[in-house]
Amino acid sequence: MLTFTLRRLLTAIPTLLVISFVIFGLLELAPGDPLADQPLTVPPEVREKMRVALGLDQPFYIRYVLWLKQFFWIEPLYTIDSLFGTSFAEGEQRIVSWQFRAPVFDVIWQRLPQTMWVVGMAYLVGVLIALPIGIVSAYRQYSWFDQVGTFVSMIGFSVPTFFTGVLMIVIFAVNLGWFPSIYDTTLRVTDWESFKRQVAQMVMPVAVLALFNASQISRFMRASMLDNLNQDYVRTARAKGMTEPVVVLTHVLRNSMIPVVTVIALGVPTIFGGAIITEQVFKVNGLGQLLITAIYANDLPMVQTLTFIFAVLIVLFNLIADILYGLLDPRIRYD
Amino acid sequence: MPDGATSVLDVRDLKTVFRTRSGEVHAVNSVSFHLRPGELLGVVGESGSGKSVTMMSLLGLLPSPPAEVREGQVMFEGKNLLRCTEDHLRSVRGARIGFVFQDPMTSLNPVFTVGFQLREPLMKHMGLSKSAAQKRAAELLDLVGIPDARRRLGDFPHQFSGGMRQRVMIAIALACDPKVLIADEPTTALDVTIQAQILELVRDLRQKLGMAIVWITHDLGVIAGIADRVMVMYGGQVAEQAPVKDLFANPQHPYTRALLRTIPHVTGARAEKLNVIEGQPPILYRHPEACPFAARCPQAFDRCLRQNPPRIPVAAAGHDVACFWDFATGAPRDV
Amino acid sequence: MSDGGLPTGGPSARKLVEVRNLKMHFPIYAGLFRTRVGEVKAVDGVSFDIYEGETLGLVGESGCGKSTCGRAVLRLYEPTSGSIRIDGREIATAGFETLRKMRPTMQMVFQDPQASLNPRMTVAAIIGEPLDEHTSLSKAEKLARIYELMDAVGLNRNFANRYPHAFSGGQRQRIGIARALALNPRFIVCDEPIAALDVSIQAQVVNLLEELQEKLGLTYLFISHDLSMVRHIADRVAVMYLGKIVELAPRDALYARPLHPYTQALLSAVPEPDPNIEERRRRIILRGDVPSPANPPKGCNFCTRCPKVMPVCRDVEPAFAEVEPGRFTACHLYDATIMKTAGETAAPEAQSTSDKVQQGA
Amino acid sequence: MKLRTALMGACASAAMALPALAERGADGHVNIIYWQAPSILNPYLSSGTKDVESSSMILEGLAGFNEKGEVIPRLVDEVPTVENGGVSADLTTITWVLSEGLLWSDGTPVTSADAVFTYEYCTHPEGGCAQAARYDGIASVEAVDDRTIKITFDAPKPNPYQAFVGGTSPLLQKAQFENCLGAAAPQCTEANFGPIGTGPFRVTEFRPNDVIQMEANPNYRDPAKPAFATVTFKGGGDAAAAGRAVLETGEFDYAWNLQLAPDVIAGMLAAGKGQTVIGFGTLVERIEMNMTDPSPNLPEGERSTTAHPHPFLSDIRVRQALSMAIDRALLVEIGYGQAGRPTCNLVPAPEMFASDNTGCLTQDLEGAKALLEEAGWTVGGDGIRTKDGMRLSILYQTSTNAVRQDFQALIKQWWNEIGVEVELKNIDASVFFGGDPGSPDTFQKFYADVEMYANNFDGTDPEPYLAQYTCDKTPGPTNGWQGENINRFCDPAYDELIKELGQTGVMEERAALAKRLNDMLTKDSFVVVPLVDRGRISAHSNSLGGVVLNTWDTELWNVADWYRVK
Repeated sequence: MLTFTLRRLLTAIPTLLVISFVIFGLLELAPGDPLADQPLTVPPEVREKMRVALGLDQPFYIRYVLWLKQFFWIEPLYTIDSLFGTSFAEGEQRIVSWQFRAPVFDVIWQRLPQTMWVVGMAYLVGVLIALPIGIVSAYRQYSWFDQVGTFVSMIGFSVPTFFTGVLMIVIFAVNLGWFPSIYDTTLRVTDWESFKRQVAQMVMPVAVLALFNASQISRFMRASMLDNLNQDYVRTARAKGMTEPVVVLTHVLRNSMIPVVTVIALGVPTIFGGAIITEQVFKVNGLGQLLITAIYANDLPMVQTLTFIFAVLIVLFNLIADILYGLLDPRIRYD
Repeated sequence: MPDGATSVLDVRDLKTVFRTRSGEVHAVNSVSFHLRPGELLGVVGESGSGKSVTMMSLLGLLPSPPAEVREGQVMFEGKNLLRCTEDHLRSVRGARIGFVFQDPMTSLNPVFTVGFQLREPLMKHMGLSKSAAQKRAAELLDLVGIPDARRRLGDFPHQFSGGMRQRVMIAIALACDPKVLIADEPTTALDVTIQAQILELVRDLRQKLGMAIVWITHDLGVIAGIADRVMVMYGGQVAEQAPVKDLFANPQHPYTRALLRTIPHVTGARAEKLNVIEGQPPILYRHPEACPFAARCPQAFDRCLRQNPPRIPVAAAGHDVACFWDFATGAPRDV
Repeated sequence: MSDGGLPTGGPSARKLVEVRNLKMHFPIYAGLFRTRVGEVKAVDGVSFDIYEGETLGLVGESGCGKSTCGRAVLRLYEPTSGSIRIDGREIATAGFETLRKMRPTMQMVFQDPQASLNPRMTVAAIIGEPLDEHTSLSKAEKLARIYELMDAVGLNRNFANRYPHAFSGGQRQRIGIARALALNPRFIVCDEPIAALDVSIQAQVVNLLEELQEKLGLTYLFISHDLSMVRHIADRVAVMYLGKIVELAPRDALYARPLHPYTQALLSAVPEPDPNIEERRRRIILRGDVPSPANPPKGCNFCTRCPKVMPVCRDVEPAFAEVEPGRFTACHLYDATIMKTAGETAAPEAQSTSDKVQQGA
Repeated sequence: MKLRTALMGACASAAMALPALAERGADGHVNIIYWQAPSILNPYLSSGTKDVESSSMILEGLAGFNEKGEVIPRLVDEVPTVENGGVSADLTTITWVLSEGLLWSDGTPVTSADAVFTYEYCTHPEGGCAQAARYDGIASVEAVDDRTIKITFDAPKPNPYQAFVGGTSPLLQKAQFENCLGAAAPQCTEANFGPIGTGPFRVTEFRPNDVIQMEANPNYRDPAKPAFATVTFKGGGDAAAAGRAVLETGEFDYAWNLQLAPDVIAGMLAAGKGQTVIGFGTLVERIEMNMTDPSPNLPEGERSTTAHPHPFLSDIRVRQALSMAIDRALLVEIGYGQAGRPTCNLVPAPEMFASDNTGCLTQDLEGAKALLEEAGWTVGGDGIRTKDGMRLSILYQTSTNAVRQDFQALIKQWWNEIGVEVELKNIDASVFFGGDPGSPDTFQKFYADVEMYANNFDGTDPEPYLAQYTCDKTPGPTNGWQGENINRFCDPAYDELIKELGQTGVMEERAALAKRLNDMLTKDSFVVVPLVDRGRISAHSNSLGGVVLNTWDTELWNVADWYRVK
């Protein structure tokens, strides 16, 4: 398992380098200008100077190598500095966003909490409700519960979040006034009152995203359970006189979870990618909103860094999913 | 026929139906048989003859839906297993009646250790503590001839060869010292040399433990070597039932005769051409009103198409056949 | 080993298939850089001939390499080494185009008729597929050929437009055979063609294969683990154990008096459908399992389970040699020099344990 | 009776005056939402409206503009003019005197050195200052004494109210930005995210593209202001969500720039929680005519350059006919509702600079047809006019934007009616306005016959704006397509008038000249075809008082005067 992990990590390095180059190249080729959102009243000479100040006068490959150095060398040094109070990275130029003129990583760290709270919570809630639904749907296949579950997950899967999101805002924020329509990212939970406010503002975005996640995962769970319910070992368990809860929740569930856990693990990077649409709808302003505004503003360092981190996470969680598979399924032994 | 008092298991008029999209399939039709203490009853028949379904029906191991045990009575230790509570049934399964299934590759749960799967019935039915169960589990593995039993309890099923896995299955079935062991084609998936090992093991265990065994197989060779009594099934019915030597020496049913003729031997004279039973076994969409074998039977006459023959005792003791044709006289029986 | 030394089916018979020292090794990779750490020796140097019009039975237990051998003979795998000549032409090293041209003469019937038939194609399409690939028949000619083939294997012409799932196992195997026959092959590898079928159906399929052989002069390599069926269909029989042929002999001789201890054990393990014989029979029960083909024992492959094992067996690999006219075996017991020089020490080690069940450690 | 009326009047006036008497921070918290989120609080590094407006609550210039476009003092007691001697008679210097006792929000005194530093900061060659144009033509900025700042211009400057005036050129604190000159400017994240200013509020937390938390500046010059103690300035989402948050749910007090369909706004207003405010400035949606030939058959480098005059748009009659065919009132109704009004002027405001040109407001399809006939364009078999074998076919481009595409469709229909073939094209805004010299699709390259966009000018003086149309500002390959004379209009008489405007200091004369220049581009030549004077529509809750929409400075120009209606 260890050599397997090491080997996968080693092969990930060239993969990620290629990915980073491809992302950089694509962004470079994409039309657009980081100064396009500046008003037309800014004269061309001033624009030119602003471009130079952004480093845009450098050729493509120099900017790419600089970014590589900043990402893989300076930013880690900077992290070490801030953790241990050293000064390795002093005077070195970090990756700076063109929109904010601030280090990209500072902004990402700032955005991470609300994304984790809302998108992560939605994922967690989605998984937690998906698993029992999937189990019961499969165990009682074609029952009314299963039919309703199938219908709801079809809705959850096919209706886009910008529709369900706005619908929820109109119903619960505008008409009923139960929840705020705009997420307050500065709210700090210090007491019961602020906790209630935090919960209130999370309810709608979490519900919308959780419905979407749960729809997907409950279908996986159901399919996987159905596969396993017909296996011979289930009959063996029953023939041993095991009760139905033991048969279903021990024997079948453990096997059914193997593919589902990997699907869940593979979905984790999407949390970090944020939920672009849902974040926009509820003004959560997490990583998804950061990415989309950076794309609109042609903030190449930000877009490049975010997409690359996303790529790293995907590669990483693919590996984690594989390792989990190996851990859960004794038949799989890497090496 | 011997009365129930001397039988450990007494089955009367069992009738099982599968509900499928194309209608009801009558898989088991009025099957009656009994099992004496310590005896090995061989059950022979082609796939679809109802031999496995009969045994699964006894202890409610068929998935329902689609299966439905419609009629009959299964007397075991003074109780009718078809009318008792689910709890009682579970206390019988795996404790008083053990099961061994055909495919040892799929009949063990791949994600639990062999030790876990062996301990389960011990802890449930015999109330053993985990450590006591572990000790007993090691003894059981030892009993079925698995070397280094204590260490191997921690292994997963895939770490065993096919023959070893079938030994594990037998150990699980024997865990609680059952009165009856039902073995459903336990050697079909194994190689002949491994089959020989298992047959040897079963002979040995019978001597040691003295339980009654129902051995389902399609291999008349295996039956000849191991069974005390044989029941031949066809079309969900018992075609013929006799002590093993009587059956091979003096088969009374045309189907039994055909079956015996079909099989090639490794010893003795080699037939130039294999005998075949033309046609296909029937799928019964209605309760059979005629002899199910009539369509393929060289002896069939008009009565066979009108009436389903009852089981008729023949000359030798304990031999009966469900056929209107008498080979001894070369004429229809007078019943 | 000289060609002339191999057993003949008859004085006038011509060799159709000649396999020499065929090896099929699958590499095992492991470690950080996926280096090659060993290989699974699925087929490890087998040699045999098949004469025109005969059936060579290839028997052995699961995992012994018999199916791999059958596929390698048709070049469905790239053999590691060795030579395969079919009708005088070398195919082990033949190029893609040469191979394609030869494909019609050699065909295969698979074990699982369910899995080897495309469920979305009609029977006519399945049988006609090789015709599309290798011939340029008109539509009408093709249909006529399909009907002819269906008649030949005993399938009702009216079912030509049905899909495989509408057929029973035996009928599906007939479809598979019809497909194999479509291009008038001379040589067919039957890879466990009856293993998935019921006894009564097995007999039907075996009879069909025999009839077709008679009618069309086919040559079969019949791979099976069912010794009684092989006894029925084969003219000569090769027994494989752990990637090697341990014994090759004419059918009757082999069944009457097996030479190799493995063949003896194998035959003794087959139950006879006669309680009286079963009662009297002395069985040779082999201990333990077959060793892994990735790590075969030193010396004779069978030395770990052989009831007649001698010290020499654990060191020296026995040669595959003709010990009687037409009978080949790879066993030191039939090596005159070893039996003579070794004398006492060559006596079998543990005959007493051979017919006892291993009751644990 | 009289007494009673008087008393009531006194009470009423007391009530009216109440907010002014309120003490600082008494009204608690106010929530502002901008659907475009501010990314930086230093307007010298980004001239995006969201950034300039949000920072204007913190940073101030020496003076600003009120809702009428008049210059009002902020950090000075009096705006310098020629009359009061603050501006020299030859228009080459302006001298500002800071009010006494001014403090930065950190409590340190504001001095003339801060102004000098700000000038250096923005004019540093490596700084990439977004507001560099505000400091154009300045020879020096000197600190005469601690409170006196003297700006000397290279040449007479009739409009000296650019540097340090308005939200786009505020004063930076020297102490805070001292190490942020030139290339170091972007690295001063802390300063750029939390500048120390003289405005009514100061930053407590800034999350770029998300939210700004502010509190009242304890050192603000008016001790009674601001009325609000804290501010949440939220960014992000879309105009509809912002409007909803103010007008429907009441979560926010002020929403900026509701670019929404008129009926959507009406629907939100029905909830009764807030109201809209509208203001008109100088932003004009217009069609620009290409005076040069954009034909793709021309070699690259000659396409859309002065080397080849446009084959038919050079004829004024064609341009005029195209203008006459447009129904501007209908465009306004469809695209902007109350947030727009039809105009024929390139400079529609301030009032004193706006020409009385209204000739274009009525659509005249027949007149347009007649004009084209007169010009020799006759209708062909397919309804398209031809002349000398040339088809009257126009490529009409603009940026991708729902309203613009609606306009394109309507105008195409009208032009088709008068026998003009129209091909439409829309280009992503970031490309169209991106200015990439390598791209064929920028508005500067103008590889089309006509194009549509909106533009405006900073502040109240149209001189630099009108000066964009001189011959020497024509974009072309020689200047890397950088030039503001998009139409490639070239009239020596126009250039002469611009020169004259640059030497005129008297306001009335300047206004007259500006009107003439405006007319030369519009009704005299139809080179620029104005369509809509686009106003701004913002919304505030019923409980927010003191909101006055200002299009000459930032919308938040008087945020110090905002209060909670009790």
